[in-house]
Amino acid sequence: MVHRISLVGETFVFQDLKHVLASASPLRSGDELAGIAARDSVERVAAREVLADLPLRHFLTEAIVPYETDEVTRLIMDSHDEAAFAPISHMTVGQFRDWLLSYAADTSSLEKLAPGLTPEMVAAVSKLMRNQDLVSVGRKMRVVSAFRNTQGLPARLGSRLQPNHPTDDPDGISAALLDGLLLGAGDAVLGINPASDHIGRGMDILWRFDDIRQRFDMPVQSCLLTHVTNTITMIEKGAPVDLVFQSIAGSEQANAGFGISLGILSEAWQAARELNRGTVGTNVMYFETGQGSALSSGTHHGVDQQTMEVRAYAVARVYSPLLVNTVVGFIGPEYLYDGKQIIRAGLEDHFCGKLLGLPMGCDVCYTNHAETDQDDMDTLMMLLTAAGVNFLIAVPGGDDVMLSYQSLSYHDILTLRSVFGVRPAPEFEAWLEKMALVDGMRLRMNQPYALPNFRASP
Amino acid sequence: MVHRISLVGETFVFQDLKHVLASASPLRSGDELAGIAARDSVERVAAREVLADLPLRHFLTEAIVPYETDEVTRLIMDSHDEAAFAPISHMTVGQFRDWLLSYAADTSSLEKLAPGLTPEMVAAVSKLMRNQDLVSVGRKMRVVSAFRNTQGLPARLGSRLQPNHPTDDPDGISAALLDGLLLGAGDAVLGINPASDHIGRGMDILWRFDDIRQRFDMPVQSCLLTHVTNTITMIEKGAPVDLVFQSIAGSEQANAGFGISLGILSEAWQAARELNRGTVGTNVMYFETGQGSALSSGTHHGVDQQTMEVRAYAVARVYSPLLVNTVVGFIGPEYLYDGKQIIRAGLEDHFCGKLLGLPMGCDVCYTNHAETDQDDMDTLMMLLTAAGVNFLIAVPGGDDVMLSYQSLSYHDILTLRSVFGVRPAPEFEAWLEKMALVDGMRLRMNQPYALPNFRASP
Amino acid sequence: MRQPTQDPWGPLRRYTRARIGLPRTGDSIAGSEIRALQAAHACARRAVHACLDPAKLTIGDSFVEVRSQAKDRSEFVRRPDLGRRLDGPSLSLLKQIALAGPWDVVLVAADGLSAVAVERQAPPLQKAVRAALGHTWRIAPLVVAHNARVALGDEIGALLGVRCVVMMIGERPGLSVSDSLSLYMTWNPHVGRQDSERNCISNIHAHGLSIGESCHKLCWLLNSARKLGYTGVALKDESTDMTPLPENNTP
Amino acid sequence: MRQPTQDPWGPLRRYTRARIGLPRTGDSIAGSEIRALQAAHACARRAVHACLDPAKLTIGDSFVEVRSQAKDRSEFVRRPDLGRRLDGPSLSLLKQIALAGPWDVVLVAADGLSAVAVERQAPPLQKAVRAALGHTWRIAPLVVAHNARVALGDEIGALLGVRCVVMMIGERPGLSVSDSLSLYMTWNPHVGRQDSERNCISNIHAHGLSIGESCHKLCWLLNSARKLGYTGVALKDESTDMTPLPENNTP
Ligand code: B12
Ligand code: B12
Repeated sequence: MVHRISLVGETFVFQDLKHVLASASPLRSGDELAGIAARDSVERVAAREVLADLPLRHFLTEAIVPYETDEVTRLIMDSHDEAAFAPISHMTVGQFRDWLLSYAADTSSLEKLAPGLTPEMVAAVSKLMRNQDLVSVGRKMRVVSAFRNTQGLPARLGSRLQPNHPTDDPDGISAALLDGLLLGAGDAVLGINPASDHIGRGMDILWRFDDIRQRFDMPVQSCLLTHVTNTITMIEKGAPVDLVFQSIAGSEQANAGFGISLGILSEAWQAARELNRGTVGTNVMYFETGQGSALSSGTHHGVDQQTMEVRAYAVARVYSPLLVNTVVGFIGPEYLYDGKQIIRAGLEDHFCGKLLGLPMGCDVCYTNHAETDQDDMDTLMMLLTAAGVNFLIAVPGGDDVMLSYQSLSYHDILTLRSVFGVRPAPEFEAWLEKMALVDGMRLRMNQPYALPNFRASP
Repeated sequence: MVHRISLVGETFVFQDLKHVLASASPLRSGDELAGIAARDSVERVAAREVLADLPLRHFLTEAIVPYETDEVTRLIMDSHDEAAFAPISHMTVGQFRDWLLSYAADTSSLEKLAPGLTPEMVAAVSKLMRNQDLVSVGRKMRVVSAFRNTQGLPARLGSRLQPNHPTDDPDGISAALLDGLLLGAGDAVLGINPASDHIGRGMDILWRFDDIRQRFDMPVQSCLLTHVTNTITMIEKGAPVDLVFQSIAGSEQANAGFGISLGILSEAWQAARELNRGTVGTNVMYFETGQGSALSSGTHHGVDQQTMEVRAYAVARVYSPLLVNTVVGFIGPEYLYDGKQIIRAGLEDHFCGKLLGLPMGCDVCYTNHAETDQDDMDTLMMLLTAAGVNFLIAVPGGDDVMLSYQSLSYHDILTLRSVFGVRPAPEFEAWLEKMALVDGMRLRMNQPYALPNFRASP
Repeated sequence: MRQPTQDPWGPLRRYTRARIGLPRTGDSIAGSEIRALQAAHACARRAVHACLDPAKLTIGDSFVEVRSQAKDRSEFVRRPDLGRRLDGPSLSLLKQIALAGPWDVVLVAADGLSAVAVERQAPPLQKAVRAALGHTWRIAPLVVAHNARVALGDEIGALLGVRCVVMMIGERPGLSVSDSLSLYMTWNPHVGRQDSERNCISNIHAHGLSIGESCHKLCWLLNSARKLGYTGVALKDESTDMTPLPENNTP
Repeated sequence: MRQPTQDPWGPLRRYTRARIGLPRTGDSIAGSEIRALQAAHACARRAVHACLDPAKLTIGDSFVEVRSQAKDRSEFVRRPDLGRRLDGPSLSLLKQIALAGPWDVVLVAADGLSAVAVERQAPPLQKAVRAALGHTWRIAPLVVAHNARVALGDEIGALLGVRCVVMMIGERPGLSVSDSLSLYMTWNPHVGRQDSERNCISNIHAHGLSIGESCHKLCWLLNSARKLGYTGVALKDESTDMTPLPENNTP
């Protein structure tokens, strides 16, 4: 469907829905790279006007990636819940934006809405929202998930502890793990990216994590962020797998580029659930996403990167994940050029994920080829916390010595707790108290021996 | 004193204190314009290392603007309070940064410190701080001031209502004033910038404001932001002046460029205090500042713009002001190029002003020649609120139709209240309740007739 | 989109173009107004970068064209220092022109941050000023200045040897008005004058100060300045609305 | 500045270069460590923009030099699409070179995001690989590629007609290591291969995987790939630490 509009004396023509969506997106380098960004800011506003007048129902009729050849589109269309959609089915995208900001849209009405929304509707409405809108609607939404502790409760902020090491040395990993625990981080997940792809090495790490967890009776879950097919193999070999990790994207082809399909994810989901290792909940999946990954593999179908990102969330929600996070600044300046673009994308991703019913977290991070710095990360982490993000990722001193990029430091989580009055998951908070690592809301200057014999192998 | 340091195999030489300060500043266009910005980021870090090792006491011996020829320097040096300085007199700038972030630095110890600090010490330490540091120390500080209501109390956020009009039309001004009041703004000040410099026209506005205030029994103060010498004339002519406004800068010559001196400010201060119009307090001065104003008039003495800005705060604190705000994005991209620079400067200014004991607010704003937009303003207003800013400026719909720039909208104050749980000054909050404009924490959809006969002239 | 009959703010909107009584949702401005603001922003940004076209001044060719040292709009925006000094050819040109003097005052049509403001307001204004002052003040030929800041007038005025320079300069474009002009007058202009030594008349545009009123104010201030021998903070605007001009004390 | 004797983290620091046990103040990292991070950031940014100098590869002149379509470092960073395709001259050159084949495998020294990684790790690595595989694999001359992304290898490999391409490519520089190399191997390379069809060995540097270990892993994967006829997610790394290589089934 072609859209035509006049604005400030100029006429703009948009060929179809994906053209409107792309042109309505805030400027970002990935869309420029793809050649689909608005030509200037007047055209951008024109596209937003078109979008604002578009009925939400239209998104159920025009697929932006062909239904016939894309299993993600089929998933989106086929699983759409008309009943949940009913309360907003008469609205345009513009009206939907206004409704989201109204007092009528509260935690419970937003929660009920999720199954009635398609990712494209959600991406569309986010393009009509300012940063403050993304924050103020963000904080109205709540998505709770649980495994050995409960994530996403009000006034809580989880943290992933990421103790990576360039050779996957178990002692090196343990040292970074200890550092994080003594700094009060890790309730969302003890999650390690293995440098190697080696099955045996990966299993060694899983055993080490499981041993430590049991030895200190920690209400946490661990995860090895290897390829999902590796994890399936490890489960078969009897490894202690709490969570299954996988990077996902928003089209069938993009997922194929990652070596996955909905079928493989289902298989892994089932395998992990059967292990039945959770204590307070059964959410066993952990997904990462990030704007630009589909474009990078040329599998974006001419769709803007933010809309493709939200389509990845539609994949995630099938599997009731414990954790989903965007790796916002990780993929690089090719897709999000500078601090401004990273900050905006971080807020969008959190908002869109939550609106679709996901327990959204974020890796507030940047690479050294991007035009940004730690100040911008400070900004983003604070905004996300104000927006009620479920969890954030943290590494020793903010420097990941294996993945070679900068994320938050464990310390930053402490700062967020005191500035925003947020606390870790209740089970983990109780553990920190039990181990005498905290003193009220303040963390003690914990020394390595505060958790005795931490490194001793099983 | 020449400073020499090696970093990553390079040697860096800094001629004197102001050279160190300028090189240690985060990148901004004004310092580039002045030719004093660090040549690259390695040199910038080198300067920070030098600064970190510099004893705070050094700032009492090396003046960056000559004592002999600059009354601001004399003010700074002569009014320095050794007793208040004592607790930190042994520290270097780097140690001072660490102390500020320590648990030992709390609201009361920080308050006592203010008279012992010079603006240069404060500017210096801010250069060693990340955005998150500026926020987390910012929110530990409290500066309370009062006139007809109390500004700066914990978990409160004031707002200046700015109802400007291109011809100073009293009815046009009143309409914008009404809009703001019905949206719950205005406790910090009803402050108008007159388009004209005309004494008689200005007095008409003051009478109009005073009439409205009394008619609705509002616990607020008004202010005409004209030149201080005009205000003195108006006081002499019997106008109802609540607050005296003036733009100030950080050197004697820069102030001369504004047509003022410490003497003129003292005269105005005394004249306003003698009117004795405050009910709950006696703070009668309102100052605006902004990075770049000294450089713009070539009166910066080779000092970086942020340090010059903090020197302006030293001027302000002499007069126990009710309100001080930086107009951060107002002066333009010549001095703060884009959103990133504006955001950083806004956080610095708030932090530095508070640390010197000022009731700091901010005009979160930008001009149309700057590389920024409303999203960046959303970001800054949220960060400043997290940092505990005293008040923010707001205009109808964020668009100042006389000064031709964008500030916050009255609505943004509402958003900040609900996102951060902050409230207006207690006296004003009670008035909003009395007038039935609010419904709990929520504002009603107030119509113009909610304040009957608002426009009727006396 | 807003239906005026149902709009309780209707009567008040007549008094101001400020964005009052905006439709609201929850704590926020309705989306339609947010987009209107974004569209206005996009246009204002274009206005900043527009170049001054002397042909549009409709003043024939009776003007002198000068340029600051800022070579284009984007350098102009970042380098106010360059916008305050004339480039070489302009210096020579003005020295030449000065030989045709002496004059008391020069009017400069300077783009500043809005070329369109100058294009729209400067021609009628200069016509009105010439009519009002022509018999008592010797007025130099109009100078058209590109990439000019206020202080560029100091150098222009000094080179022409006038007693006062009046910069008619484009203000930063806003969302609701992008053609607003200011007048800055400086007595005894020379490089290094401070802003405190000038007077300013601002917001001259269709919805602001009219050409008539600004001309009236300008003449009042110029005549007062001539009497006092200075402009700046010490010269207070106490003109009455469109009253006859104060008596003329020219030497 | 930190005194190691008093540092309870001392013993643990031996195991990792991660920034563990940082001095703390309140909730925050001590300023000295913040500045150390800022200095490292400044250096890492320089590393991204460094250009690959084949002379530093110390491999004599027995190599073929190609370029992607990205014309310099800054275009390279913003345009991954260009970094994945050869420029015109390189295409012709490789077609020429191909005539000297056939080969089984080609090693490509590609700058990626860190030229210095390639300069340091690629020469010893290619030497080790040639020694380990030279008698069973026909190895093409080394290709040195400028402004190259991983997928540039697909086009190189296809043009040379090899069965497998091994990109030795500089990883994004980090704060603690700016010379880390990755190997990406792709069986039956041609333009359009997906990342799921490659295998990767990463973090090759002085504090990461050693040259010996990476050579061992690479040979294991190459030999397995030859056996299976593919690389990618279906090829699992089950090599044992430095065990003898799996038996060689070359045709
Ligand atoms: C950036 C990155 C990503 C990005 C890639 C986005 C992009 N398009 O640029 C994202 C987040 C999508 C990603 C995803 C994955 N990655 Co990755 N990634 C990296 C990282 C940090 C940098 C790569 C780099 O600098 N390349 C150099 C530049 C110059 O080349 P490039 O052409 O721009 O980069 C291409 C490759 O890097 C490729 N790529 C990225 N990851 C992987 C992983 C594998 C196995 C392969 C074959 C290719 C590949 O994507 C890029 C575009 O084609 C490296 C770690 C490191 N320090 O190097 C890990 C790394 C390569 N990734 C890794 C893994 C495991 C994955 C996943 C398989 C995780 C998962 N379970 O899903 C997925 C799937 C990747 C795939 N396509 O098959 C591992 C590989 C381990 C191994 N020895 O096999 C590494 C080493 C990190 C780690 N230890 O966890 N990754
Ligand atoms: C930016 C600005 C400022 C900035 C100037 C910073 C800078 N260096 O660029 C700051 C915040 C410092 C400032 C201060 C003041 N300003 Co002012 N300012 C403006 C504004 C918004 C834009 C000016 C502009 O675009 N100029 C055009 C560009 C192209 O020229 P420029 O060479 O870059 O600008 C120079 C002049 O604008 C000059 N300037 C700025 N303000 C004033 C005020 C006066 C009276 C004079 C003579 C010159 C002057 O400063 C600039 C550098 O030299 C105008 C409103 C408007 N919409 O125009 C008000 C405006 C000109 N300012 C005004 C006033 C009153 C002041 C103050 C006197 C307030 C006070 N009580 O202290 C001070 C002092 C100014 C002085 N130096 O004498 C009034 C003037 C009213 C009148 N009719 O006289 C205006 C119209 C706004 C208002 N209605 O309140 N201002």
